[in-house]
Amino acid sequence: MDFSFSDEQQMLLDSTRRLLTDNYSVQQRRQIISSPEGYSRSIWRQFSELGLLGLNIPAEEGGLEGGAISTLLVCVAMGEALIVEPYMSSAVMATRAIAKLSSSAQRSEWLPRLNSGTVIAVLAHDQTNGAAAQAVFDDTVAARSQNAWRLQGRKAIVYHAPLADVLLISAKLDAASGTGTGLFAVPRDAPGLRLEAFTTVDGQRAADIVLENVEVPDHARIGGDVSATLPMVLDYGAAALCSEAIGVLDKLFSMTVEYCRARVQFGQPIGRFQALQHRMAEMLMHLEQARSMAYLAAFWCESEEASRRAAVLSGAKVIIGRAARFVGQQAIQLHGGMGMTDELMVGHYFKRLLAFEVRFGSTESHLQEYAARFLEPDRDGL
Amino acid sequence: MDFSFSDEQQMLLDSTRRLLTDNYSVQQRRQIISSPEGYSRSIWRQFSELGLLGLNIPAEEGGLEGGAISTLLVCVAMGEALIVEPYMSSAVMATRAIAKLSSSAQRSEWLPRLNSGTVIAVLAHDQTNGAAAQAVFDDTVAARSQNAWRLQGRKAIVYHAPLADVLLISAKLDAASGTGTGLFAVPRDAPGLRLEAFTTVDGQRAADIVLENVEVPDHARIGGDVSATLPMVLDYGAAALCSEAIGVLDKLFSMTVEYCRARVQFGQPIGRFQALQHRMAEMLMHLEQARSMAYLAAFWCESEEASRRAAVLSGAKVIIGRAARFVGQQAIQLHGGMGMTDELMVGHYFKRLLAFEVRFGSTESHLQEYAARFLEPDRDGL
Amino acid sequence: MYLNYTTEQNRFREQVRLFLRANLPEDIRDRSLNGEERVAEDIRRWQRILHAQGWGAASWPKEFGGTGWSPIERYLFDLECALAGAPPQLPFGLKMVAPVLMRFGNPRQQQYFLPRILSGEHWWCQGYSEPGAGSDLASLKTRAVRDGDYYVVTGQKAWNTLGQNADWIFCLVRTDPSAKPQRGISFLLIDMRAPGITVKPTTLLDGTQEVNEIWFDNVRVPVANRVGEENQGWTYAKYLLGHERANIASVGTSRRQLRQLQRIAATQLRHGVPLLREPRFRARLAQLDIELTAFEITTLRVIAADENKAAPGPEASILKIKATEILQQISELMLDAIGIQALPFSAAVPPSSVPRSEWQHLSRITAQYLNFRKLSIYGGSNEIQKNIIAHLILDL
Amino acid sequence: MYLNYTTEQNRFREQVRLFLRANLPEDIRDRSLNGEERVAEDIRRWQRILHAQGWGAASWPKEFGGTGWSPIERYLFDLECALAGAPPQLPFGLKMVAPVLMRFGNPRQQQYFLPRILSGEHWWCQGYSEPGAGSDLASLKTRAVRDGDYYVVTGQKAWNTLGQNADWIFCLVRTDPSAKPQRGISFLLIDMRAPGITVKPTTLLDGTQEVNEIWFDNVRVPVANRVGEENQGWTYAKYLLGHERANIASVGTSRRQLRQLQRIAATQLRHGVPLLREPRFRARLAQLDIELTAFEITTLRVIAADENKAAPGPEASILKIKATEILQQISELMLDAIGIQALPFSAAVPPSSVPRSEWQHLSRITAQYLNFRKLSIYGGSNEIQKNIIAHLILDL
Repeated sequence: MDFSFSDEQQMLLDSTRRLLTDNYSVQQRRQIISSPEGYSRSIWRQFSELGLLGLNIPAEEGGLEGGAISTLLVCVAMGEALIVEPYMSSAVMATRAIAKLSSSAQRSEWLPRLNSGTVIAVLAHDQTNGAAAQAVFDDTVAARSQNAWRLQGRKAIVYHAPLADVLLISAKLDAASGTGTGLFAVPRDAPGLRLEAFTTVDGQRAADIVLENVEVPDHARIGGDVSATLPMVLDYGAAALCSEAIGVLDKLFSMTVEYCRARVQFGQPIGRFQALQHRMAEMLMHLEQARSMAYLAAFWCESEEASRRAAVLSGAKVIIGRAARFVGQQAIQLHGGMGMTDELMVGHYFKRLLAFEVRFGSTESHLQEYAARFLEPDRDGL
Repeated sequence: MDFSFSDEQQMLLDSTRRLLTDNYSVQQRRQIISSPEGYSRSIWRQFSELGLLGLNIPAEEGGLEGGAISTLLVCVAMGEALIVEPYMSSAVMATRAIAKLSSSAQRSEWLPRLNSGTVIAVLAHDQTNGAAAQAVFDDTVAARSQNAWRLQGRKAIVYHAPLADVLLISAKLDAASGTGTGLFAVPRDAPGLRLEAFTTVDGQRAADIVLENVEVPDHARIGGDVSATLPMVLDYGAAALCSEAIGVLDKLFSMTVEYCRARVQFGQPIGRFQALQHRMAEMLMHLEQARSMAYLAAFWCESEEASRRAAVLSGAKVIIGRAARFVGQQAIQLHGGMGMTDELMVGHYFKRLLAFEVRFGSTESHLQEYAARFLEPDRDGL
Repeated sequence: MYLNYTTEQNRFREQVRLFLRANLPEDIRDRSLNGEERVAEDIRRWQRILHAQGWGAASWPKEFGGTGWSPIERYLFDLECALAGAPPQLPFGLKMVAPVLMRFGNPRQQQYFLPRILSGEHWWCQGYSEPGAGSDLASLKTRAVRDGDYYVVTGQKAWNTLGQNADWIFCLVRTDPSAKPQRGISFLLIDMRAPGITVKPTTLLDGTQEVNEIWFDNVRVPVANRVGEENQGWTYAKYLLGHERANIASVGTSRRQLRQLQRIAATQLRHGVPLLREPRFRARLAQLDIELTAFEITTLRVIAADENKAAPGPEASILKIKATEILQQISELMLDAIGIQALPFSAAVPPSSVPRSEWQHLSRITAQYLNFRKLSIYGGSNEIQKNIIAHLILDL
Repeated sequence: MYLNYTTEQNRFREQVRLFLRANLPEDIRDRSLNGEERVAEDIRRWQRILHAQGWGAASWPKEFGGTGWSPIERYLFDLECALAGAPPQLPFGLKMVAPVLMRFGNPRQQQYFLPRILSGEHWWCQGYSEPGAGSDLASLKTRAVRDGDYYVVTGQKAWNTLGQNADWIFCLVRTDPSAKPQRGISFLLIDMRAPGITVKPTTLLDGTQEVNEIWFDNVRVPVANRVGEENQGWTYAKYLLGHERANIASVGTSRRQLRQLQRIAATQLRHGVPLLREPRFRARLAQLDIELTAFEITTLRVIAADENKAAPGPEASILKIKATEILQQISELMLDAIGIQALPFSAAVPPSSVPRSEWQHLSRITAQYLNFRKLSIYGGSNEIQKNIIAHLILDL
């Protein structure tokens, strides 16, 4: 057991925080969100310069090869700053998918460009990962014909798809073409591919993807049958999302405590009122339990032990999901009317937590999943 | 809509309260519980003198014929005093069963003696009424032979059975003897009838009943097939139990508020601490919601509209059950160490509420029952 | 004790239903049932329709043009209006300033303002809270300095609901800065068109603009528009707040929302099974359904007990807390019901993942969840209500 | 960051397991697993067995006869003992008075008392709380008046756990009544056989007698039995309380109880289906299981962070609250699992409705639910812990 981070990891966290403190003020964030692109190319470039985009790229391919623990720390910082850039989508999930699943030719094709930030990639799998919720669409099919693949179907609510240069689309192979699931790198401007874009509740760009006879060459297929390997990438992403949520919770909690120290009513700071003090103590307890599970998720998300990995990730989604709801709601409540305004950041943090609760399987679906798999007499916990 | 009580009803409540205030002190109660009988014959006689034992006996049979609303008020007072006498078992349920279901000869045989307090009767049906929980035993059978009935089987956890002179035992008729359910008046000392007595968590006497070839004459059978009519008696009893719980909650809450006003720590009454004040505000809200449902249960428990009656009673068990748990636990907590002692009454009220939660179907079973029956789109509540 | 409505009450209820069926405009009803943002003109139109029927002010006594209905009748009227999807009438004129005018206003003020509130000609808004005085209202800073027959008002009000449409505002202002906080406050009626008033809408976290900040820069207010005595405004303010709390119960709105939630749960699937059949969801829904039934009785009990009182007692705080808890829990359960469909929030064209027919509907559920966070904050936060219960009911 | 136990830690764990398998007497284990009332002799026997192994005081440094184990090793030892059903060692000597003696006691006190605590020869109990001084310990009233080489102690202590078996008691007494409440307190070690001491057991709501009231009537205590300076007792008392909180985590006990709950839920039927398959019950159980897993990590994080500190920080308050919440929730879920079988509480012969084989077992579940209400009250109530968090961690 060791809960400390290496000096390198600590430096990575510090420099990420510094970058975001200097370049991602509330005002800058607001401008980025209302810009046509919906993200900042300049920040993205700086992520690249700091090596953050290569965190999930092997050293031999020019990356930092930080692994899950480093990714945890960086995502915490991203959550603290409430970024809308596609870090988790592109630099964590899509990059990891390519690094882990693709051929060496494909790696050479994509990884340097992902590392330099010249390409943004987004993984589009079924919305709802692993757990008991139902996928909105589950109808994407790939058919083989003349050294090419033809994709047909839809993908729901793909975060950052409108920002992507390339989409990694999972599809069931049709009977004539083989078995299992294929993963295909599809340029966003491929003929037949249409995005139905929207802004999410937490201020990010996303889209449904409609595929009508989209043709990609053979070499666009990444890996073989990814049915067994894709879940590892998704769990890695889920762990990263959990880490981001810890950053969000941390920040939201500390700004709430700060507000209660400063806000004076009835002649004293409202933080002197015992009922509010106890509320904040309860928020802290949620936060610390959530942090424990985020650590555990980061530690287990690379494991090949699928069943235990799934249990830890379900557990993390449950504990952090409950923390998200409680801390989020109480943060608004303790800010009073100010918490209801778009002007203060508290509402924005609140909405990011709301999105966390349903992404990658809802709290409830993970709870049921956990119960279904792991409740047997004489088991001794994880 | 009218929430007021008639002058007569108010007088009934007042005189019951006065009787118990004068004759049921904490010390007296303690003596009664540790006495061999487990109840006070003297109090029982006074109940009779006040007419309370005739509250559910028709006027033409010499009773007060108070009905559900009067019974509500009397049971509230009984709950306030936390009596262990079999008022609900004998004077409410068994008396009502006889008054509603039996022949005029049987009524003349039993009602005067119930009214005068010379006979105590207890209804023994399956433990768990109506709702989704499972009966512990469900195996009592009655067989007809030569102008007599022969009973065989068991009844679980029958409150006040050890105090009863006569037990009203429900039994399925065996195939040769007819169909449906019969109800039989069985003397407690009938050969073959054995009680396995115990003290309940809330300090009352109860027993499992074992019937081995117990023979009763034909005229001991009360009513015909009671499958349809017995639930009305049970629901009437459930409503009475709900009322008793309101009395328990009322008293427990007010003694907690009183304690917090008096107990000084850190130089002030602990009731000045905001966190505890808010807790008590929440307790009050539970209590008021519970009171509303007890009223509704009393109002509906005589209705022939079986489905709505069941819904109201399930609803009452759920709301009052939740109130029982919250108010009970918090009452102990706010009393601190003192709440843990047998010496203060708070623990005794707490245990009565604990018993309430599981009697006549648990909170959870009633919630599921309610959900199963009454959740259809476009229904407008009760 | 009799817990059914009487024949007369049922007849009254039927009369209200018939009226609503005949007179509630379909377009207004649909916007309201879809949970869309309130449209000012809808509120005005509906007030005119009610007024034409003689039902413009259910809670007023007959002498001022009210209905003279009993408390239970008023409850039934509110219930049926909410169930039918009528837009809520604005409380600021009808239920806040009007009771104050009736009790403390002079005849000229009553004769001028009350009929115009009733007809909907005057849209009123509230000038109580300030940036530094929310829960702690007595610390308000807006100053009113006497200058002949005028007060000159300077300061800032916050959390003003729908004031962008208002014709008049009632304000608490400090007329004696040297007195103790709760002394030295006066109650003024101010014309929103008076020079020196600036209204700036506040964008809320759901993107709507339903509250405003209002600046007063040397606004001249005739002394004739002061209600009651100078420096006695705190008395009137408290009287008003008592009335505000009592009007928040909103059993009808909760019942309608719960009905909508049941419909959503019947169509949302989990593993191919309607959510309404999923044991955990069912139980949460059932719990809320029962809670609301109990609350309906609790509300009626408080109404019945208040029948003979001038102003609602502290029991109104119980209603305020429970009403808002139930509404928030329903909105939370709705959010949980739609799952990931809560994510798409604004779009030029609805994405396919949210069926086109449900887009408006579902995207409003998330917005409403966000918006409803306010319920436990405004009208005296639920923490303040618990303080009131502890002090005034429990005597702690 | 590495969240598995190291090979060494796993080896240590295995060693503890083997020891427990070989040395924990079956009868003691069974009583403990059945949740029976604590038997004094079991506690004494088990302490002797541990002492023989050299493990009598896991948390003490080696110089005083402790194990010198690392915090993680101590955690694993506690975990395995609890899982195996070993009776908890008494904290009053080992984890309360001993740290105070090591830090503030003189060599004579250390040499006399510590070995006797270790061997189990001395059973210690606590004389902190009084009827009027529970949460507010500083308002204690028991007086100690100097008379030559003695203090003469008079007063009353309350909530003394298991003092009926004790040989010694450590007491906070007031030696300077004129000083401020937290000054003027001294820390005395008192022989329970001294004349003038009366112990009266308090019956609790579960029927047990695990706490006592203790009266001191002019009890003469040698000045040599004062720890540290006169009137400085508050410092030692706080030091002791810090140590107390840290020892309450009890992940092992919760895990064992949860395992037992799973077994109960597998056999209890609802509609013929094991409760373990009932969706609502399952989900509550799963929630607790996950909560405990998270808490295990939280506990280890605090232990690791405290490794280099003299006394546990205020984070111990987080552990105290969460540990007791989890234990109370498990006992609540057990109660819900047995349903009406919670009703029969005491009987000469078990009734048929509770299978004879389960009688002892099931009737203890209700008793434990009642008894566990204390968890959020004692050792500094959870409200006091939240105050500590607010003041010392959140700086509010």
